[in-house]
Amino acid sequence: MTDVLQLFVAGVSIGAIYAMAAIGFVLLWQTSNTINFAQGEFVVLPAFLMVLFWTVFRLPFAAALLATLVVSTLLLGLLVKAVLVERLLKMGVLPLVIATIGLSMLIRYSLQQFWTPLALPFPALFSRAPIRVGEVIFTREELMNVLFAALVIGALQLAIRRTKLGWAMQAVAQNRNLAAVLGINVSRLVGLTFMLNAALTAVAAILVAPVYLVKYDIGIGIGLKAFYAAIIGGFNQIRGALLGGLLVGLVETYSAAYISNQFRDAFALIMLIGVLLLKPEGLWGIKEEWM
Amino acid sequence: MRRQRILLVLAVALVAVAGMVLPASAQNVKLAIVAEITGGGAPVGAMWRDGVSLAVEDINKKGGILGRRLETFLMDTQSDPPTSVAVMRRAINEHPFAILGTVYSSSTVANMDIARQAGVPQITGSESVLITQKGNPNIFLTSFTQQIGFAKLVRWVAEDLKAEKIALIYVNNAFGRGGREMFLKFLKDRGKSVVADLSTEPQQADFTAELTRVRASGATHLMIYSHEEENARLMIQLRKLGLAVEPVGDNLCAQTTIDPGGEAMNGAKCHVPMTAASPVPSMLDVGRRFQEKYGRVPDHNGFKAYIGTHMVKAAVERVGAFDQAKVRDCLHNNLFTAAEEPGLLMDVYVDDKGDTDRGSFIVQVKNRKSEVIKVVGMLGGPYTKRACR
Amino acid sequence: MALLEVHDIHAGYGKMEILHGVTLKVEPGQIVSIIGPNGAGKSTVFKTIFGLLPVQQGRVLFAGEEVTNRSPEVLLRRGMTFVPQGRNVFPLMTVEENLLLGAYIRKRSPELLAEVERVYETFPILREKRKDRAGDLSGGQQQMLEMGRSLLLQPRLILLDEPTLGLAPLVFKEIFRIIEGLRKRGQTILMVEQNAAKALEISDYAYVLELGKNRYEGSGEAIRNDGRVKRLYLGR
Amino acid sequence: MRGWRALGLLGGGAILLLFPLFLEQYKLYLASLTLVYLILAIGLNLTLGYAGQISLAHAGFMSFGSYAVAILGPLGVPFEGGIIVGTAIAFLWGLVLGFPALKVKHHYLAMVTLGFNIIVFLVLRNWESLTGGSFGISGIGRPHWGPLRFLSDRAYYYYILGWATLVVASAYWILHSRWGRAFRAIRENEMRAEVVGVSLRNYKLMAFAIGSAYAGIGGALFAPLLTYIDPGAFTLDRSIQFLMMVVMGGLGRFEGPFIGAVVVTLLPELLRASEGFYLIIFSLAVILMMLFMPKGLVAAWDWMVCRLTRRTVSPAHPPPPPEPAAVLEPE
Amino acid sequence: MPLLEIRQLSKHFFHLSALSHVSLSVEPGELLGLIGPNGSGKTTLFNCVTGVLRPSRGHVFYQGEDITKLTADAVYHRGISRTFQLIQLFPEMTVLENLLMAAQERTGTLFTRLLRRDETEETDRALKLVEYLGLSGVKDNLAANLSYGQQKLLDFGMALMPDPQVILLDEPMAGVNPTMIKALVTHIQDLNARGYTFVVIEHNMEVVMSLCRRIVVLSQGEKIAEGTPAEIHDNADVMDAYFGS
Repeated sequence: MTDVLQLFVAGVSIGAIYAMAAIGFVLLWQTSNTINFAQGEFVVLPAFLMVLFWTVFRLPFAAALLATLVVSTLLLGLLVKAVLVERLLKMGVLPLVIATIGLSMLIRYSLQQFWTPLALPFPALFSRAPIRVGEVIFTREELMNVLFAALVIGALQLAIRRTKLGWAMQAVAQNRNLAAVLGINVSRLVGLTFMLNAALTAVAAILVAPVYLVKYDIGIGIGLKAFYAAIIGGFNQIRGALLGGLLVGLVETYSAAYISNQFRDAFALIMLIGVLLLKPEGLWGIKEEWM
Repeated sequence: MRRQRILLVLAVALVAVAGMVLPASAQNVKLAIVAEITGGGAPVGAMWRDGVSLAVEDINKKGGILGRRLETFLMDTQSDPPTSVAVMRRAINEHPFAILGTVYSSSTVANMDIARQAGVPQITGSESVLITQKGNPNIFLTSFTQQIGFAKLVRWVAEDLKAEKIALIYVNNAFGRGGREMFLKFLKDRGKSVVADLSTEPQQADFTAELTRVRASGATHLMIYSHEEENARLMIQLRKLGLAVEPVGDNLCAQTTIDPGGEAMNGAKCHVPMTAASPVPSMLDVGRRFQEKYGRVPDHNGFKAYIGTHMVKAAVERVGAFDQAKVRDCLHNNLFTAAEEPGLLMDVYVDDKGDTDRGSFIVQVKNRKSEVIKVVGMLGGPYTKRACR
Repeated sequence: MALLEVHDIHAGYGKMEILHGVTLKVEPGQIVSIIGPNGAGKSTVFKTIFGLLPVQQGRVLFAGEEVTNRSPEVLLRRGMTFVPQGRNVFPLMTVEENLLLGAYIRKRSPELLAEVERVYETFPILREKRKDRAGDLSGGQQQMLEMGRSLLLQPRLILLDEPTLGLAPLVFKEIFRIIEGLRKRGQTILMVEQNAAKALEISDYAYVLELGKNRYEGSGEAIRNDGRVKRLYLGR
Repeated sequence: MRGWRALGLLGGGAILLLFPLFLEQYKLYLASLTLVYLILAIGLNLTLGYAGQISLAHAGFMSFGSYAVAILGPLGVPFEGGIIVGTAIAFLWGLVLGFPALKVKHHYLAMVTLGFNIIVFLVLRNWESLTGGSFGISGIGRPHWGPLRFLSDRAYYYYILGWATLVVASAYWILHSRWGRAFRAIRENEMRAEVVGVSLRNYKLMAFAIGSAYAGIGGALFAPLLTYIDPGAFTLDRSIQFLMMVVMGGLGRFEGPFIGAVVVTLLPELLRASEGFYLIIFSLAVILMMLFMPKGLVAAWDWMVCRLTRRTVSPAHPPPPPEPAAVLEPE
Repeated sequence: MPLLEIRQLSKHFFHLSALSHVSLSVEPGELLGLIGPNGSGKTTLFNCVTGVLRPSRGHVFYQGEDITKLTADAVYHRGISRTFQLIQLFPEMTVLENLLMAAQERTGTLFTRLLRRDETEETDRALKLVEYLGLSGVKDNLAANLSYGQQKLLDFGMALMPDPQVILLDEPMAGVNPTMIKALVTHIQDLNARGYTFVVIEHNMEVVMSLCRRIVVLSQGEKIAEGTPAEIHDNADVMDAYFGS
């Protein structure tokens, strides 16, 4: 029983990270039908920026975080939207898919070439001293990861529900042409979504970095898992990203512990394929035929 | 217009032909570095490349080999076996005297026949037993194969640590599987087995599932055999869960694991073929200069590359000529001492399959540095020197 | 001065020109109807006026200013709204959210909330369903939602495209009752309506289009009683 | 026009036959590898370019061919037997995977096939008794016909060339039969195609399965080229590499895979002089190409052909007319 | 026995009912008009008959066979072809290829289609059609490059190409200039005289009234009238449906 709970803690905490990266996927898909194959690298680059500002330039944490947020929002949000997406969105899904694959390679190899191929340490933001509840051990770090992800997703959900901008985003996702008729500038909104995604991945990077360590190639794994999470949870709902992320984390952990280590990567995938075939809109998604 | 274009094409062709025909500087001896510069093996390849470069610099500073200077060129395998085959062929086109690399076993197995066909001696950083099992007379390891390394490691774990209940966590690829096979084999030779045998994925982030199974197994020692950053993540989580096991390993105590792992690494014990913290003064010196030059502490791959380059030098000098066939012969069944060639750092014996035997170290991580707690002698021997002229 | 003047516009979809010269005029406070058989290009007139289709030839003037080929956002800001035909709501958002999105270009202010209240008074059913998903409303309720949404901008002119399309007769009457109510408040409306007879009944003026061209025009009453118009619908 | 084509064909054939005689090992290997990748890219072009189904499982299908020859060779099965078995397995799995392909679309299909590729990798790695697990299989033999042995790199190049010719010819045949027209019809207007009697199910399944079968052939030829395979050779990365080949070459164009295979295989090698920077340059090139030549390099090829044959630039492939948005449907 | 019989056909899109309990039958050799105001469900009816949409309830019989659940390609093979209100072509194929495409699945099996490449018969037919429709000058042009009217004719030609028994025309005259309308009317009458059965959705009342001998009127997804042009013309319900009351 202890093990079951301990594994639950582990699954939820890793799942929270997947969920954080998955939200951006969902947002981009909703407002611009963009599938970002560089999402993993969108997490890695801010992690490196954070290392740069915090441990290399020795800025105070808050300043480093702010600088990271600003730079990644401009670089991964504004620039990517202006240069890549603006032009490619009109040409269908595939060119954009290939371009984002190219972008992921560009970020990955640039970090490796211009910085380091080695894993960089990243200071733990929260204490790793074990907290015991009965036999189950967890750390403040894990707790904060989960809380933070829940908080961010909750805040985002709230913002999307309550703010004008959030409504505009929903409106564009649900009926792009009608949104235009009501005076919503769709292109500007897509740009904002890209910036929001970049900010979110920057925040995710700060959670990811102490766990994954900062290395140029960790984005591949994170991006894939985030993708699974988004599809399993439901591509058209933000809460779906949370559900999907947690499910992927839990399935991975439990199946590795109780079924097979060797096939640990397969179980989340089998779940994904099952969901796609049986409930393509995702477990918490909404059928798109509405629209 | 058209005539101009034709002329242009002709000119380009001429230049190209000239470039091929004109010999490169005949004085220099070329060494090819074929390594994992990009892709998953990039950390390993970077160490390997820098180790060779440092060695070449040292050798050239002392007047080269037999009076000829060394120069190197680099080929990147992208950590991909088919690409490694391609670049190996390309390297051979440049007529190097010897090839240093590759480190990934799957690449080495795929590309070593090409070097063999070309008759260019190949010094590899790989440690898989697959490589020496093929009976390729052209391939030489600079470190132990897993066969010799794990024989020494298991001897230490069983005799010095007196470990009875050992759990094993390894990375499920050729590297980790090879280590696992050897670890289990030598334990079995001593009538022992592991209480838990757990595979992990490359780039895995969370190890709670494995660690809970280690805890359930009641192990007192945990053998960890994965890549550097996975080792570090695993150790961090092991400390977090407060598992009462003693972590042991091989590359577990490499500086490239310790740096990202931080405090969690303290207390880990390893059997390592070489270390920057070595009591051997020349090894310390190389470690220091490596760090000055490249800004990081060399791991075993850095040393392996440094020593491998000097193995070429030692053999050439013993032969007395740049003769690839003779150098190859000379490297087999032969002992080279650090007294004769300081760049070897330690005495090394190369057996008939190209595998090496050498002294090694038991280290423990203290304060984010590995400290040598014991020096281990060669596995076999005593060996004798053989003349090669 | 006329609120809206359309001079001889030509427009269509890519290669297919639908409007071959349409001219019309709307005076403030009027309800003006555009009628005509299927394929006359009635809805295309609206899309062209509202900047959703390019004007290839001709001019559009709104309140005396040239607005030919201006974007919907500009027209919205000048006080023209468009209620497209068919069901056009954001199905996953609540009724109230849908309403407020109608005033997307306006700041949120107490006045706006007061206007929302007024919309609820005009359409009590919307108040009842304010927290429901718009996608769960019936067709008539969705139509009311769309009309309510367009009112939130305090528009000088509403372009109303087939408000009763596909609605049951009872709902249909309700919608017309509401339109008449709006006129009493002085709202200017240009509408396209399938049910020509009913539309003409409440119209001050009407234009009859056929195959993308003006055919007849006159007061609602005159057009309603003009036998030629009926014959247009079912052939001669 | 016909004359030009025949001349081009003859010239190309002569070059492919003769130039290996002058190549050193490294270039010969690259030429062989390019041919193998060409076979794989033709397969993916059929699936993705013509039938419009994105597949990220191509490396997985390829592995069936590779492992079939690697496993069956030592058992005494002739090499061609291995190819046939591997190709058949790839074909059958292609059919199996083709069924979900009928149901799910776009990025969802990408995810299903990506998942399949990862699962194939895991099975290859973990089914140690059959595949040798992560140690892979080494010493893979090359084919021989009685006394005629294709052992040397040069001989094996000709062997691959033979198969590549067969694959190119069969693909040409398929695409110029009524199947090819049906594939294009499906891609251009799926609903209309169905209304003129095209069975979407049959054609899509076949496109998927045949594309996969070509991957099987390519894989079978790939294994002896390296003489060593391990599961690491069939990861998602390689599937993505094939995807880049077809898209960069030009989707749904017969010339596309030729251009794509050559560029994706050779460009990194050409850029290698820049040491560690070449992958950065390569990825930049990919992005720029998508931005300025989203129809693939085949567009540049068309331009060149037009210049050569002195035709004016033909309006061969204008962009499809934009779909009217939902609100904007004509009355 | 009617050639095509629709019994109690209904189609819902979530809350909206596009067709409810529509029944009608088409006799061999008939030229039936299908009219009704916008949104009355005419195109939906065509889509349900041809397998593009699956009806929610009810049945479609063709020559006594229940074809309700068949996919569009299977319906085609029974001998029903159609055109589209929003023209549906293969834009990057030539006019001739579009026509050949419309007939190629008619003969052979999946695998013989791979082998046999001889299409002289079809090509002859396509050339005749091209001539008949006055598209000879553009037969090698890509469909995307045709004028709107030419595209409309090509769409029509594609429906004729497989030599079907029933042809469903969805607004063939929409957006077509008067000269071409005359030509199209002549074509349809001519073909009908040769034994082809037509069902025509058309808004141009003059055309419908002069072309068809029997007309069915839909309004709000229901059938409200059926009869000769004269009957329909004087039917008050129809007038109400169109003009309102």
